[in-house]
Amino acid sequence: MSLFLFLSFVALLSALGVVLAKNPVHSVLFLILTFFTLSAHYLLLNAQFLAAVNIIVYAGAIMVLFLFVIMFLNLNEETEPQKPMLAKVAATVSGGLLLLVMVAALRGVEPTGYNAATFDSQIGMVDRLGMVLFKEYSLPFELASILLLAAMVGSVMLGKRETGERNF
Amino acid sequence: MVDTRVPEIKSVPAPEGIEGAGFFATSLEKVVGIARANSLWPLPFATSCCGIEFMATMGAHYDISRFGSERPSFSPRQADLLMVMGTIAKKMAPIVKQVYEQMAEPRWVLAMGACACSGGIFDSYSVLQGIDRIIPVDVYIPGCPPRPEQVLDGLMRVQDLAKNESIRRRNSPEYQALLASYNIK
Amino acid sequence: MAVNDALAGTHKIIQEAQEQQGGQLVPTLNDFSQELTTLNLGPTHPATHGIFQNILQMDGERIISGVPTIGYIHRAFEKIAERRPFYQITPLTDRMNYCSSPINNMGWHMTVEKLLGVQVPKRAQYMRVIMMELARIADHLICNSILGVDTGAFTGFLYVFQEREKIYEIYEEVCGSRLTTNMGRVGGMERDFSPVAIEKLRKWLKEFPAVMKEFESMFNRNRIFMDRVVNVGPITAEKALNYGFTGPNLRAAGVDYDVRVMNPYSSYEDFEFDIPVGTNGDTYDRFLVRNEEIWQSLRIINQALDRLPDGPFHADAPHYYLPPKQAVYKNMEALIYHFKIIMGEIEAPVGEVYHSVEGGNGELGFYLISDGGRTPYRLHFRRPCFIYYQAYSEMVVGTSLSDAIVILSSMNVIAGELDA
Amino acid sequence: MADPTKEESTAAQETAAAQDPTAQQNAQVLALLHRLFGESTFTDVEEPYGLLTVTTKREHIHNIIAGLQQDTELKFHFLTTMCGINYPENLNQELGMIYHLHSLVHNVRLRIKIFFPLADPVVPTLTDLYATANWMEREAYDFFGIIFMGHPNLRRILNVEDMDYHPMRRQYPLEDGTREDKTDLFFGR
Amino acid sequence: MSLESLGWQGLVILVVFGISLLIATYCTYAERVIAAFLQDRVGPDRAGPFGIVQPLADAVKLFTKEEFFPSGANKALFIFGPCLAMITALMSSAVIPFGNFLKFGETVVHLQGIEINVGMLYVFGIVSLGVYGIMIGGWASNNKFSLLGAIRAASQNISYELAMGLALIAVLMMSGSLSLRDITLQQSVPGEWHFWNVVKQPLGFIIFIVCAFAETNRTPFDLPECETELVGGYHTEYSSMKMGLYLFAEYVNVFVASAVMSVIYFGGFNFPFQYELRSWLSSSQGLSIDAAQNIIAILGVVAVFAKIFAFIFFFMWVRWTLPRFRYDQLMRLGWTILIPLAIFNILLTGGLITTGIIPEIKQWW
Amino acid sequence: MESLSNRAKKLEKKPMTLAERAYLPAIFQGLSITMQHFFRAATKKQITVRYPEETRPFSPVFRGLHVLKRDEAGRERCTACGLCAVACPAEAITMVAGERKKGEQNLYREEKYAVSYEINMLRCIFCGLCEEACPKAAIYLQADKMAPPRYERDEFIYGKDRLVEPVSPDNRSKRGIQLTPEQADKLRTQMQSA
Repeated sequence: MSLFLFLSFVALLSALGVVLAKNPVHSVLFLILTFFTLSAHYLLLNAQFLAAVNIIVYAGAIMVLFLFVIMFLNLNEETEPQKPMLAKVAATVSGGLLLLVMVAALRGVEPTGYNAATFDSQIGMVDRLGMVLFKEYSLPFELASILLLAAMVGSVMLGKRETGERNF
Repeated sequence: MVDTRVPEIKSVPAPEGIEGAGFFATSLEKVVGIARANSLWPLPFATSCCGIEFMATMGAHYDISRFGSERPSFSPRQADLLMVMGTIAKKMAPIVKQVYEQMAEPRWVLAMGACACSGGIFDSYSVLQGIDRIIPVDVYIPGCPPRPEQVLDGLMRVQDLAKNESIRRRNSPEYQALLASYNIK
Repeated sequence: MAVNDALAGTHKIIQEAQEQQGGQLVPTLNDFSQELTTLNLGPTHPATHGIFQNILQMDGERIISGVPTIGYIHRAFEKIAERRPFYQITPLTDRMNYCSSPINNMGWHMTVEKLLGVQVPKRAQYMRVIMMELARIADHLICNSILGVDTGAFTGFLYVFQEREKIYEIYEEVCGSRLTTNMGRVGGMERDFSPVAIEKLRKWLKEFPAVMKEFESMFNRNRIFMDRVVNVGPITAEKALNYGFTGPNLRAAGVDYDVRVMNPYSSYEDFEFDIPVGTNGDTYDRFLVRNEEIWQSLRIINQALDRLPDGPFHADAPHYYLPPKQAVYKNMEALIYHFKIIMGEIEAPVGEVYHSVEGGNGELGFYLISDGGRTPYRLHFRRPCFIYYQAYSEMVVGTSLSDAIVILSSMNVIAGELDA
Repeated sequence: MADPTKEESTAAQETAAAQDPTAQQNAQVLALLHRLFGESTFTDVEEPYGLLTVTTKREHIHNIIAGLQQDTELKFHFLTTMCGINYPENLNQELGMIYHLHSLVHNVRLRIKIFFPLADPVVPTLTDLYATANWMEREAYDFFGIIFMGHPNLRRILNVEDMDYHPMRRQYPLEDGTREDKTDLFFGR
Repeated sequence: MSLESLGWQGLVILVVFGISLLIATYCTYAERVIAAFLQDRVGPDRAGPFGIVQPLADAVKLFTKEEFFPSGANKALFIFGPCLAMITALMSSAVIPFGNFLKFGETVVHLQGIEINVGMLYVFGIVSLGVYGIMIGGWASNNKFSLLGAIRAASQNISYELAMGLALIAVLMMSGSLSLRDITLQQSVPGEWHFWNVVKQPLGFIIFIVCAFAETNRTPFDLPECETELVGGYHTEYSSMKMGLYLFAEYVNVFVASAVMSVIYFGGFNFPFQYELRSWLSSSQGLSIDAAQNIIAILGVVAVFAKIFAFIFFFMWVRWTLPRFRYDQLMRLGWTILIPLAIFNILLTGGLITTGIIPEIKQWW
Repeated sequence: MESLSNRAKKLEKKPMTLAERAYLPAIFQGLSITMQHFFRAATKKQITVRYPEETRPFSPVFRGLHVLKRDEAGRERCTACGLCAVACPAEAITMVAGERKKGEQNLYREEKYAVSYEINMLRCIFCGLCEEACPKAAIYLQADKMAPPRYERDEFIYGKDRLVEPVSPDNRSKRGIQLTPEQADKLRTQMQSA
């Protein structure tokens, strides 16, 4: 339990850090830390595969690209454009609304806690996950993969330079 | 082969700024000194002919790696030994100085060849008459270009310096005064 | 015609040419990575070997423009040469293209001999040919193996450097020095080949081809290497000529211009050899041409060594060629000549002479104007590096940083020759 | 302007050159030059050591070299080298430029000289004809202060930018002047 | 797990940690000597007999060198970069099975840091984080060469991770387990010693080893730090031990990559005729079955290290032989050759498994 | 461009074959070459010269450190004529000439001698022109000694104390005029008696 509390504390703190950090690179690094604590939470929930994949995909690949882009653009406080007041207000309002929705949605959830009778140590393992994904949720899975494929094709098209140019 | 090493210098004299009380090498200092001496990563600042002889020194016949110095650090931050090889023209002088300033302590400077030491035959309007006008030089190697044997001798002289140097030499007022006399830092 | 009128439009032509290039090469505005970075390649960058600076405008890893700055080891050769007697200029030429000092030495001696009208005996000419071709091999070996180093293969460099070390040994046997040879004298060589030198040379001639084959097999058909060099930095023959390319770099572009054949000097007409030419002047062509030239040089050395004629190794020119030491002690006339030559008081005719030799990098010309004094009135060196390096900024446009480095090392720019 | 003493040496060569194939070639080239650009354009035609040398005026130099480059018969399309020169004694002709051209096809070389006063060191550029002229002219500017009209980038090339003289002119000393370890000026130096 | 075996396990973890460090240290020495020998030289021979204390000299020197922070650099991240590189490099050796188990009475000591059933994914996750050390360090240096190096490192590592993962999937399809210990054990069915995965997955192995070179930033893929182009790449601005950590991390990575390759493709701690040897030991030499097993386990440790050293040697051998790629060629190789090949390999393996040519692996232990 | 010389040899650039495109053959070839060298280095005699324990033989004409020779009788040969200083392109040689006094005949060979003779080794380029210029065979560049590296700039001004050949015949330079064994013996006895 203490581990859980500690991880949650770190997670919240680093999530706040993402928002509050002035330097975008620091923001990204905080975000990576957040992912780490989330993975640790997954581990606590006995979802080893999910934890590992979370790190590999999010922390290891996606955030690298994030960092890559931010480093390339070399953003800093000076280059940050001043946003109009209206935008700030709108952002606050929409953020508050999102929080409201989430609280409302999760209000009725009852934490189940540990039940020795229903506990299955293999529940988060790869083979179980595979069974569930490819049997019960095969249609959403395939749809998601088609979506990703479409996104990939789109990004390749966008990234492609004009003919005749050397691409590197 | 007749002995080609320095016959006159029996023990290595302390270079300026490391003599005096509090500068006797303790055993820790000895260890550090030996370690530094055996791991002198050179920054080959090769401008001309001497650079080719430095290549020969790196080559299989002489093999500077035997002295632990085969990793040329082209980044001055990582280098211990600035090897200035070849003519330094006046156009180049500020760059040499900048490279020296960028090096992290402890740092040594080896002037290789007549041009770097004194200008050599190029006593002309465009050539700096010796790099010791802009940076302090620890060891001079004569020759135009020196043979690899001489380069290795010079490297061993630098090793002797490194071995006998106090860890604190670089903080000493004498050393600071030396640097200040060259307008460094 | 007034000067200014004659010049009307000069600027325009150049501007148009630049715009023509610029239109293709500068990225369009909707290009994502518009932001250009300026990268300062040199003067202490490891790939610039000698010392010169290139300020590269980069779009990511692509080079938009490169502006070279040279002169970092400008040593005022031409000015020094105006203050030195003829024989003291030989050490200067050593340090010009220090990868192939003997060629420079011999080129200078031949220039002075042409001025003085000295006829060099056949044996000395053959000896010179041997030394010059050795120097050419040494030069090309360095260039090609450094190309290997710059593509990341350090080992090949050390393999062939052993051979260079053996060439040094031969130099040392012949003239007493390894790199800056100060070899030969006006009128011939300073001494005959010693038996040890000939023996070393023969031994080396036997051993070297195997090493060279090994070097070639490590690189020539290695795809990683070929990908790095094929079609990298090509230059057309017209453009190369317009830029004043000579030597291997011009031959790589397909022009078989070789001073040794066009204007034979030092008995080059006696030897049989081919002039390797490339197709499109890219880095791979330059590499191949240099490799092939090494083989051709070996052919020449073999021929010269086999046919090395007997006879004196220097001209019978007591006015210019130092008498032997023993004669100086005993013979008053020799002593006078000795003093006169050392003091530089030789009777140099008034005149101007241009002599060129095929240096390691191309036509190495010496333009000597003598006013009859003990020093040249003016000595201008046609330094091939200086002349063709200006094409570099055009050759790198549109390539990547890695290519730029490969092109640079394949051009074999020797800083000493570049900056003079 | 060439040295007056030169006449002796050229006279000595003339007889030897009569049978020489290079001399014949040079005569042909000279005839063509005269035909193309007019005989009055060239003064001081010499052949020191078999290399045809002509002197002209700077007004013509660009035209001549452009004409030689384009001429299909001569094919002088290789600029071997060019260099400046300084004769302080020759009044109003103190500075000079010497061009070496080479016809690779015919294997003939040609040397063209121009001279002009120190006070007005302006010469047309050749950068529009030869890309290689760019740095050579910058070098000549650096060394002698010759100004090439129309040069796209006439800056110092070898020396530091803030140098305030042109060191190859004969009045300037060679020495650094700061050396301490060389004091002897005896024995004829 | 009893307290005693926990203590043993802790000891094993410490030993693994120490061994990783020691091997990385002596990799620097080995690299120098091997490079020297490949190049007809002799290598360091003046620091101690045969230059054996050369790495220590380097380490002491680096420790006592002046700390340096470039102007305009982000100081915290500048320090964090090399630390991260070192941490991630060291973490990945935790799950590598260096041996089977030792059994002392009731206590069973697994010669492995920790055994988790997604060991392979763990290694992957850690390796994918390794690039942060390089990126952060390169960016924080505030130097263009460093930034270029960092960017090259990032794109290179991500690209080659994909091909590497795909190459491994084929192995996973056969093994049905992500645990490195399981994969090792599967490669040795009693009586069939040649059951190493490299025999079944030659194509996968080639893809994997190419990717391993790329992931460890070694020649021919050493673009992030290639000397002739980027001076020092991401560590150009680093001096003293921070730079040492980067160099060190590279060697730890080489060690880990070698270990992973020998475990996944070369049977890890298995060696030919181990079962025959064990039965011979226990039957004709009169040893107890535990003692015989312990001997086999120790020999297994020797075997796995022999394989690792062979791979380390191979890494160095290749480094000092081949030229390096250009950046775009490297990307092209990764995306247009290795990834399609890896996918083809997956399809091939799938086909062979469904047709039954590769038998399904039964858990025999 | 037409051929200029008729001796051109066109180098063919073959496109890569399929095997070459697969990288592997060249890689294996390269690996085998380096491995051959590895074994050669590990088994046969290494070519590296372990300087300073081992040294490479120099050629007998190598231009090393200068020496001012003595003659058979142990007298300095130099007559301070200054030709070497004139011939030196680096202007590294300085000397002051002096008249030989009575009673110094066994020290100096000629009537004029160099009171001081200094060579600035940092300037010197070891071109050997001084050796050639010397009409008295006094200055030689020794084949077996090199100028050693030093710490201080001042130590490189080599005066007569370091340039003149040692008196002991055994330490004499091999360059220049050699003594016959008889002469050496004679000299040795002279030296011992003195």
